[in-house]
Amino acid sequence: MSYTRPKFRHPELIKNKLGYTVDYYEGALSTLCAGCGHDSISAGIIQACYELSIEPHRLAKLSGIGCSSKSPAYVLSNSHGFNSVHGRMPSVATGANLANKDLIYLGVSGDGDTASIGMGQFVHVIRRNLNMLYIVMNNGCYGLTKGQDSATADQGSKNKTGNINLFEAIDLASLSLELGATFVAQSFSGDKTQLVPLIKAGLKHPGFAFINVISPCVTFNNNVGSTKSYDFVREHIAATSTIDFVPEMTEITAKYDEGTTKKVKMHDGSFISLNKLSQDWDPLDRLSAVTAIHNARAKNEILTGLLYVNPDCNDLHQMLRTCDKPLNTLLKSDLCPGASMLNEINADLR
Amino acid sequence: MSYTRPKFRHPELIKNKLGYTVDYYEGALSTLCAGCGHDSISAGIIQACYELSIEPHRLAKLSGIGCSSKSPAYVLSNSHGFNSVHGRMPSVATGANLANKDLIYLGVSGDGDTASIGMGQFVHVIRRNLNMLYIVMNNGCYGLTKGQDSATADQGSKNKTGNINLFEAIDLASLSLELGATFVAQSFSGDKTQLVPLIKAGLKHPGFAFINVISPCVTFNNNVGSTKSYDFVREHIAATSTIDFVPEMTEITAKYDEGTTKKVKMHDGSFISLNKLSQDWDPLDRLSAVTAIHNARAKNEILTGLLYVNPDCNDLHQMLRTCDKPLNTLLKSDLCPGASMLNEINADLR
Amino acid sequence: MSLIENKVNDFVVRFANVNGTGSASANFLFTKAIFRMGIPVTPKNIFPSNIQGLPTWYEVRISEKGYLGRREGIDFVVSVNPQSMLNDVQSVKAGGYFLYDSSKKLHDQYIRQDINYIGIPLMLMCNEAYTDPRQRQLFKNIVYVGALAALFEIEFDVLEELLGEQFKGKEKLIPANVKALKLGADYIYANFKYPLDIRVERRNLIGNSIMIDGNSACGLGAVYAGATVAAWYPITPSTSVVEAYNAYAEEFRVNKITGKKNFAIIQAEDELSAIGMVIGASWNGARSFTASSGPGLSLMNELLGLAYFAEIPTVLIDVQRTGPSTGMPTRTQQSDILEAAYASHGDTKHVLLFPSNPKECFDLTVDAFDLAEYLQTPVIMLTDLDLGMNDHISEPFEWDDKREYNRGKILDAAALDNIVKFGRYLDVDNDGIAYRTYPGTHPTKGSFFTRGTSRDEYATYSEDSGAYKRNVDRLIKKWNTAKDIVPAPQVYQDKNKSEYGILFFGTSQCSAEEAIDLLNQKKIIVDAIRIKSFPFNKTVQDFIDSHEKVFVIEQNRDAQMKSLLLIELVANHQKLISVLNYDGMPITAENIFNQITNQILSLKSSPLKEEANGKKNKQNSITN
Amino acid sequence: MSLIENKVNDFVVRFANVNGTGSASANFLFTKAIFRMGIPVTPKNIFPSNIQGLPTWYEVRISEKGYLGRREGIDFVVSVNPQSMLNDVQSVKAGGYFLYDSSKKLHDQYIRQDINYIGIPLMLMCNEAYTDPRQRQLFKNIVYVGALAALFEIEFDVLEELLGEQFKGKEKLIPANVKALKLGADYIYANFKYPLDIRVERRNLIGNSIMIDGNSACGLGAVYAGATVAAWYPITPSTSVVEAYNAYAEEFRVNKITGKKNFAIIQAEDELSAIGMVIGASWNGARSFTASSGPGLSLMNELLGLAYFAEIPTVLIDVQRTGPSTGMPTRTQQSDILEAAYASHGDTKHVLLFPSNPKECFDLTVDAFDLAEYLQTPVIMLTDLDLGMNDHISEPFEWDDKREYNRGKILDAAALDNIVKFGRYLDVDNDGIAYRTYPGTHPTKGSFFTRGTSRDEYATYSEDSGAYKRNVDRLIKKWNTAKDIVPAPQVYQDKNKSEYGILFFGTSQCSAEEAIDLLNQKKIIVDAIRIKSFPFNKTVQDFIDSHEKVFVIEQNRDAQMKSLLLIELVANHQKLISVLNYDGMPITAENIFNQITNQILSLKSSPLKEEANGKKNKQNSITN
Ligand SMILES: Cc1ncc(C[n+]2csc(CCOP(=O)(O)OP(=O)(O)O)c2C)c(N)n1
Ligand SMILES: Cc1ncc(C[n+]2csc(CCOP(=O)(O)OP(=O)(O)O)c2C)c(N)n1
Ligand code: SF4
Ligand code: SF4
Ligand SMILES: [Mg+2]
Ligand SMILES: [Mg+2]
Repeated sequence: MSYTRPKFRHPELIKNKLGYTVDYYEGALSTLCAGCGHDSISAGIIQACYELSIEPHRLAKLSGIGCSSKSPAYVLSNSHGFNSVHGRMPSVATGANLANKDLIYLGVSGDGDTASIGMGQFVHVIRRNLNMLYIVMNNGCYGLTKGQDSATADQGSKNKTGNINLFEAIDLASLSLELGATFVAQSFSGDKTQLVPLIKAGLKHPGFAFINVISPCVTFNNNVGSTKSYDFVREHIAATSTIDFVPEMTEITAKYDEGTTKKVKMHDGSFISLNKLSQDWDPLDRLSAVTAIHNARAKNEILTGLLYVNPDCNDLHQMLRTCDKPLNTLLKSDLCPGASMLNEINADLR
Repeated sequence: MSYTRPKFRHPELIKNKLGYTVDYYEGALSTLCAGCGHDSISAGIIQACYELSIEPHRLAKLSGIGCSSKSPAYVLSNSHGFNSVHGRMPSVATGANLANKDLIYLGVSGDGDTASIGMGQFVHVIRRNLNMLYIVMNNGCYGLTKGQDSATADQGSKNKTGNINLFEAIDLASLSLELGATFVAQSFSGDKTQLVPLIKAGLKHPGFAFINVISPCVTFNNNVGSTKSYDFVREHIAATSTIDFVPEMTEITAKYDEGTTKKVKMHDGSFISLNKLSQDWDPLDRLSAVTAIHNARAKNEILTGLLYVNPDCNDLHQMLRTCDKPLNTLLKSDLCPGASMLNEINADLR
Repeated sequence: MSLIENKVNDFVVRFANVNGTGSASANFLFTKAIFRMGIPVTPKNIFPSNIQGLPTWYEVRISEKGYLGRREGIDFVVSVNPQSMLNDVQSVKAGGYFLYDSSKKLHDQYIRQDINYIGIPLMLMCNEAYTDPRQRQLFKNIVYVGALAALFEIEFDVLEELLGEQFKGKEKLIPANVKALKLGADYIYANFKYPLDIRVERRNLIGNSIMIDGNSACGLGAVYAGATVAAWYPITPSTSVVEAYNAYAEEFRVNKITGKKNFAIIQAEDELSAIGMVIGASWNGARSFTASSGPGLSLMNELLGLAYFAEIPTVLIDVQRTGPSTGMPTRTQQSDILEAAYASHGDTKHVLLFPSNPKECFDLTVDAFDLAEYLQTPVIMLTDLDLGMNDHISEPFEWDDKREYNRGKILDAAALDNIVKFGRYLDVDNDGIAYRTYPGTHPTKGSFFTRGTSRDEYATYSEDSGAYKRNVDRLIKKWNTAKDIVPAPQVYQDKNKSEYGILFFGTSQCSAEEAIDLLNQKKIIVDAIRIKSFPFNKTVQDFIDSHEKVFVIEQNRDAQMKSLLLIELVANHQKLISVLNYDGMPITAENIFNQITNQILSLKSSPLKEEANGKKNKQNSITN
Repeated sequence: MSLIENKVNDFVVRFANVNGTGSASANFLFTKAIFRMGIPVTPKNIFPSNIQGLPTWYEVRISEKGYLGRREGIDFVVSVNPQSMLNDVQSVKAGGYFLYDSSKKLHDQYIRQDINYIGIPLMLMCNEAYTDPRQRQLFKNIVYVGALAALFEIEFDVLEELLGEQFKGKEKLIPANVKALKLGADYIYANFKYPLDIRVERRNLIGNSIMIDGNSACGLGAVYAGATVAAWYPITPSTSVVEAYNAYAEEFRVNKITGKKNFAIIQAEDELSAIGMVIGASWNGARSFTASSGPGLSLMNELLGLAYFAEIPTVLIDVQRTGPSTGMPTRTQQSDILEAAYASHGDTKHVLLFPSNPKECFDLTVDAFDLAEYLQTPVIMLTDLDLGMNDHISEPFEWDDKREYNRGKILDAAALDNIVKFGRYLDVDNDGIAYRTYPGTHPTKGSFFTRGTSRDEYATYSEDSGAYKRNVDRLIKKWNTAKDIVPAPQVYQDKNKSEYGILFFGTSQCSAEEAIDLLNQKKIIVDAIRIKSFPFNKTVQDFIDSHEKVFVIEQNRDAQMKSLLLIELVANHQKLISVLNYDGMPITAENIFNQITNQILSLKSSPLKEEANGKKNKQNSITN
C-alpha cells in the first residue's frame, strides 16, 4: 500500500532530490544479533532520511545506552552522533537543540533506557516539546545486559529464562499522550511499510515526536509466552490506518480520496495522509487517542500508526523566544556587553 | 456533611478506640509560614490517624526534601520518620516496606519533589503498587528554594515574582491513573471535610494510594494570576462527590441511602461511601476516571474527591510472595542455610 | 561603664531578626551607608533553612584596617527577635551594647550587668506612626537603622541618598522611610548619650571598590563570557547564580524590537538533567553552564565522567554549603573539593577554580569557559555560600574589549577540506588536546561519534587495550598541559622570608590575610600563597618545597585540599599542617592565628621530636 | 620443531570464539576437566560489550606451580572465529600451536613459519555427523575439546564424568556429546602426533578447593549473611551477584509448602532507586544490599552521603570495570577506589572491603553486613570483573554454625523501657557509635526523625554550629573505631626480610604472589602485605614505616590506592612507588616483575640521588 516499498526494495537505483542514493545514508556495520528488530528500525531511519532528502550532516543522532542506543552508529555515518549515558539522552538532546535550532534531532532509546532509568528525563523532554524525533526501540527487555524484564514488559509475559513478569507494563505511547506529547505514534519493527512514513512525519513534526516501535529481541525475548515476540506482535497488532507522509510541494494525487482519508497539514506545507480511520477516533484529538489506546489494550491489541498529532504546537525555542540565529553561531559582538557597560554596572554597585 | 467535622472541632474532648485524644497524634511545632497549606494537610493527617485509632509507632512517615517534606516532623511524634533526600522518598519507602510489611507507610512529598526530580521513582513506586499512602502537597512551586515554578504549575500561571509559566502542567492525578495507581484522589488543603476521609481511606487501601492535595504557598504562589492560590482553587474546584470512610465493623446508618451513594468495600471490611456521583463516571473504572479528569481540565475545573479505586489489588508483597512474617523479624535460623549445606555446595563446585 | 576602647571604625554589629519580616533591606541600608562613608565593611547573613518565622542574623563587621573576614565577639546587638533573645544577650561582648524593643519591659533573664542596654519602644512607636499593619512591621526595621545612625554617627545624608536610589521610580515611598529613620534617631537624641565609643567616621578607604555578592558576579561573568545556554536546578546557595545570569541577560541580550533572546535558560527537572543539557549544548558548540551545590554535584558524577572521557567542555559552578548530605544548607563550607576533583568512577580528574572574592568570581567564570573549551573537559568552579550569598567589597569588574573568547581547537568546514583524514582523538599538537568539530559543519568530513566508551584516535569504537591506553594516557598529557594554563596562585612575597608558609584559597582569604598580620604582631613571620586552581601550578610545589612547614587553611573537616596536595604534589603530612574550620560559620582570623601559634609552639617546645610530632600532628588532622 | 620445553602442566591455551555461539560450556568443560585432574588452572573470559557475533576469547592458564594470575604468551590457540583469526595467529608464541577449522583451506596470510598448525575439519565433520543446524554449530565446540583431550592427554573418563554431571536429568543428551568428543580425539589420533610437549598430567594439587566465580560467592554470602532485601539495577559485570543471590535464595529460602519467600528482590528502575531501597530496608531493620558497577556507584553518590550522615547500614557490592564513563564495560580495572572511599559531597568516608578470591567474596560479604550494621554506615565491597565474572580456584567456603549475626547497637522495647531519655546520636560508649531503634519498636519511646540534615544528640533538627561539629567529630571517632574492626591485612612474613615491600589488594593477588617468586629467583627479596579493607589498620602503617620502598600494585591509571595511603597514613611519594596496569586486562606477574626490577635498578644506579629520584618516580606515577 505504501509508496515507499518499491523504493525500499531497490534503493540503490534511485537518487533523491540531493542526488544521493540510499547507501549514502547508511552507517557502520551493525553489531547487533542477526534478526534483531532494532536493525529493521535502523533501515527504516535510513530509508526515511533518504526519502526526505535530508542532508546527513544537518542531522544529529543521539542515544543513551543499550543495544538500541548503539544503533545510531549504524545509520547516517555523515551525521554527528552522541552515544551518551544510560537514560540521559533527553537532556543531552535538549542542550544540543538549544545550541543549534537548525539541525534535525533524532534520539534513539530503548525501553530500559526510557521507561526505567530515563523516565524522569523522558517525561520532561515531552513537557518542553523539544523539536526532535524520539524513537524507542521497545523489546520489553534489557537486551544489552542479557534479557532482564524492562518496565514495558507486559504483566504475565515470559522471557527466555522463563521468568514471568509481575508488574503492569508502562505503556509509553499512552503515557506520552498523557504528558502532552504533540506527536505520538506506535509501530512494529517488522512493518516497514508503516514505519517509514511515520519516521518521516516525525522528523518533520515541529515539536516533540514520539514513536514507540515494538522491536523484538531475538536473543532474549522472542520465545513463546513473550508478548514482545515477533509472533505475538504480528498476531495482536491493530493498525489504526495506513499512513503516508507527503512532502511539501508534492502534487496531490487522486488516491487520497476524502471520506476515508484524513489529511494533517504540517507547518512547512507537507502533510500526513491517514487512510481507513477507525470510527470513534480522531488523531487530532488527544482524549480520543487516549480512549482508543485504552480500548485496544482492553482487547489485548497493540494499536499502531499515528495516534495523535498537534501540528500547530510551539516548540521549546518558540516558548523561550530565542533568537532566529542558532545560539552557537552568535559572536562576541552579539553576546558581550563590553567594557563601558561594565563600568556602568560597577558604578551601580558603589 | 461529613461526620468528621464535629470531632475535628473539639478534638481534645474525645478519646479514640485506643484511648488517645487527638493531641497524642501531634508532632513538633511547625516551622512553615503562617497560613501555608501544608500545615492544614498535616492537621488532616493527625485527624485521620486519630480517627482510625492508628498506633503512632506502627506508622512510619517518610519524605523527600522541601517545605512539604518537612511536614512529617509536624505530625505523629511517636512515629519513626525519615526525611530522606530530594525526590527519593519512594525508593526509601519501598525498601522500608519490604523490610516490614506490618507497619503503615505514609509518604509525604512536594510537587517539586515528586513531579521533577522524583518523577522516575514516583512512576515506579506506582507500578509496584507499594502498600503506602503517598500525599503530594502540591503548591505549583518550589517553596523551600523560594518560589520557582514547578512542573505542576499551570501554563500561563503567574508566580509572585511575576514569572509566567511556559510549560504545560503535569497532572499528577491523571498521570498516576495512567500508570495504574490503584487509589487516586485529589483534594484541597482548605477542605478538611473532604481531605480527612480521603486520608483515612488512603491509609486503609491495601496498595498504592495517591492523594494530590492542592496546597497554596502563601509566600510565593498565592498571588493574583496564580492557579494554585487559595482564591483560584476555591473558585475552580469541582468535587466529584462527598466521601466518607467507614471503618470496619461500624454499623451502617440510614444516611447512606442507595442510588445516590456508591459503597466501595475494602479488604478489611471497612468501606468508602461516595455520595452524589456524577453521571458518567464510575470510581471503579479507570478509563471513566481518566475521562472525567480530562473533561474537567477542559472546563478549567479541578476535580477533587476519590477519583479511582481498585480495592482488590495485589500489593508488592503479594506479587513477590514474601513470607507472612515481616522480613526484619526473621532470625538466623530462618535465613542461614548453615554449615552442612555449605559443604554440599562446596562439593558441587569441585 | 564601657570596657571597650578605641572603637572608631572597628566593631561588629549583629542584627537578630525573624526570617521573612523584611529586615534584609534595612540591614543592607545600614551596611551600604558605612560603605558609602568610605569605610571597609563586611556583612554576613546567617539564616535558617526555612522561609518564614525562624531566627536569622545579619552580622556586620566594620574595619578601618580593611579586615573583611568574619570576627567573633559582638560589640553591638540589635535584637528584634524574642525567639533568640536569650542567646542574643549572651552573644554580646562584655562592655558591649544590646538594643532591644522596649515596648514591653525586658524580663529579668535578659539582664546582664556587664553590658549596656538601649531600649527603644519600636513597636509602640510604629503603631503610633503608621496604621497599615504591614508598614508597622516593616518600619520597625528602619527605625532601628535611624537609631543606629544616631548612635554610630552614620551620616544622614548618605542614608537619604541611598533611600533615594532604592526607591527610584517609586519616590513617594521615600518620605515614610525618612520619617522612620528620624523617629529612631530622635529617640536616641532624646533618651541616650550619643555617639557611642563605637562609632564610624568618614574615611576614603574604599577607593573605586564595589559591593556585590559572588553569585551575581558569576552570573554576570557568564554573560560576559558569551554563555548562551544555562541549565540548572534550584538549590541553596547556588540559586542566585542563574537568577543573576538571567537578570543580566534580560538586560543585555534581548532584542529591543523583536523581544527575542540571545540566550536560553532551562530550569531542569534535576541536576542530572541540568548537566546533561550543558554537555549537549557544549557538544553542539554553545557556551553553556550550570550552577549547583553539593547534592547536585553528587548527582552529576556520572555525567561529569562522560564529559571527561568524551572530552566535552562543561562549566559547573558549585556554590558549596555545609555537608554531608543535606547538612546545613544555609551554612558555608569548602567540603566538595575531593568529590569535585575526582568526580565519577574510573580514573578521572577535573579542573577546579577557587575564587576568593566577587571580582574573581567574575574573572574565573570567564576563564572557566575558555579553559573548558580549550581543554575540552569539565571545569568546576568551587565557590561557597559565604562568597556567593553575602555582599562583599571587591575590586571593580574589568573587561578588556580586545579579549576574544578562546573557543579551543575547532575545525570548521574550510579546515576540514584541508585535512586528509580527520581524527577526533589524534594528538596532533602533542599536548594531549585533539581537534573537535561541531555537528553540522561539513557534508562529508568531520562527523564522528561521541561516546563514553573507549575508541581509537579516529573515534571508532574499540575494545583494544592499546587504543584504550593511548587514549587515557593522552588525557593525562592534557592534564599536564592544563597545569601551565590554569590561573596561577597568588604568591604574597617576592622572596621567602620564613620557614613557615601558609596556604589558603577561596573565602579563607580575608581571614588568612588578617591572621598573617596578627602573627606578624607576635613576631611570627609567615610566607603565603593563595591557590586559585587545580591542577596545581609548579609554583605551588615550589612554595611547599621552599618551606619547612606549610599551614593549609581550609573550611572542611577532612583536610580535603591537603589531600589533593598530598596526592598530586610531592609533600607529606609532616610538612603540611592543617588549619581547619568546619562548623558552618566562615573561618575567623583569630581561629587561624590560634591554631597556627599553637602548632608552632608545640613544634618549638619539642624540636628534637619534630619527626614524631609531625606524625602526631598528622594524626590530629586525620582525627579532627 | 617445537621451541617450547618442559611444558607439562604449564601452558596457556586461548580459545577464539564468536560471542553467542555456545562455546562457553565447551570451554568450561575443558577447564573443569583439568581442575578435576588435580591441576591448578585459571580461565579468563575476554568478551565484547555485545550479545552476539563479535570475537570473544577464553584464556586458560594451566600451572603446576599454582600460579593463577593471567600470563602473557599463548602456547596454544583454538581458532574458531574467522573474524579474529589474523590476530589470533599473531598471538601464538613462537613454537606454539594453532588449531583451526580446516574445512576450508587456510589462506596464506595466516601462515607463520614459527608455529605449528593443527587443522581439523570441524565444520565438515559436524555436518556429516549431525543434521540439526544448531547441533552442527554447538558440537563443533565439543569436537575441539575432544581433540584437545587427545593432544594434551586429558583423561577421557573425567570428561565423561563432567558431561554426566552437566546433563543430570537430561541423560539422553550425553551420548551425542561423547560422540563429539570422540570425533575430535579420533581425528587427532588418526592425523597427528600426540600427545604434544605441552600437556597435562594428573596431580593432587587442588586439595579440597572449589571452582566458582566471585559474583556467585557474593550472592551466596548474602544468603548466609541473612540479607532479606536485595535491590539492584542490571549492569555488567555485577549482574550475576543478585542473580546468584536469587538462585540460592530460591533454593534455601522458599517455604516448600506455601511457596512463600524469606527474601525480596527488586529490580529497581535505576541505581539511585536501588540504593534508596537498601537504605529504607536497612533503616527498617532488614539486612539489605545492592550490587553495581562504576556508573551505578556514581549515581549513588548522593544517597551514600545520606547513609553516611544519617548513619544507615548500607551494603554495596561494586564489581569494578574499566572506566571512566562507559569505558570498556567488559574489561577489568580497580578504578573506583577513590570515588568509593569518599563518595558524596561534604566530608564523607566509607568503609571499603577488597576481596581477592571467591572465598573472600563470601566471607567479606558476610562481614560487610556485620560491619555495616555495627558501624551504622555504608560498606562498599570493591571487587572487579576479573574476580566477579571468571571462575577461580578457591579454598572451599566455610561457615561456623555458632556465628551469630552482629546486628549492632539496637535498643528493643525492653531496653527502651530501661532508659530515661533515648538519644539516637548520643555517644554512650565513647566509640562514636550510638544506639538506634527500629521503627515500630515501642509505643512511646525510641521514635526519632532520621534525616540528612544536622541535628543534636537527640535527633532534633539543629543548625547550631556546636551540635553540628559534635556530630561530625563523632563520625570521625566512629571512623577510628572502625580501624580496629575491619578485616586485617594479610602480612606475608612474620619478620621483615627486606628493605622493599610490596603492597597489593584484590585481584592483583595471584600475579603479585607469582611476581614475588620471580623476584626471588633474581635474588630480589621483598616483603608483602595484602590489604583487605579501608580504613587501614595500624598494620599497614607499620608495614610502610618498616620498609624503605613500598611498591603499590594496582590496576588503575591514577594510583588510587596509593592516594588513599597518602591521605590516610603517614607516607609519601618517595616511599610509595606505583606499579600500575590499566589497559583492561588483568595484571600479570611478568608486568609486576618488570616494573619492580626497573624501579629497583634505577634506584640502585643512582643511590646518591635517591631523594631526587623518589621525586621523579612520583612524577612518573602522576603522569602515567
Ligand atoms: C548507569 C547505568 N546503569 C546500568 C547500565 C547497564 N545497562 C546497559 S544497557 C542497559 C539496559 C538496556 O535496555 P534497553 O534500553 O531496553 O536497550 P536494549 O538493549 O533492550 O535495546 C543497562 C541496564 C549502564 N550502562 N549504566
Ligand atoms: C538534589 C537536590 N537538589 C536541589 C535541592 C534544593 N531543594 C530543596 S527543596 C526543593 C524543592 C521543593 O519543592 P517542593 O517539593 O514542591 O516542596 P515545597 O517546598 O514547595 O513544599 C529543592 C529544589 C535539594 N535539596 N537537593
Ligand atoms: S540482545 Fe536482543 S536487543 Fe540486543 S542486539 Fe541481540 S536481539 Fe537485539
Ligand atoms: S514557602 Fe510556601 S510552601 Fe514553604 S512554608 Fe512558606 S507558604 Fe508553605
Ligand atoms: Mg530493551
Ligand atoms: Mg511545591
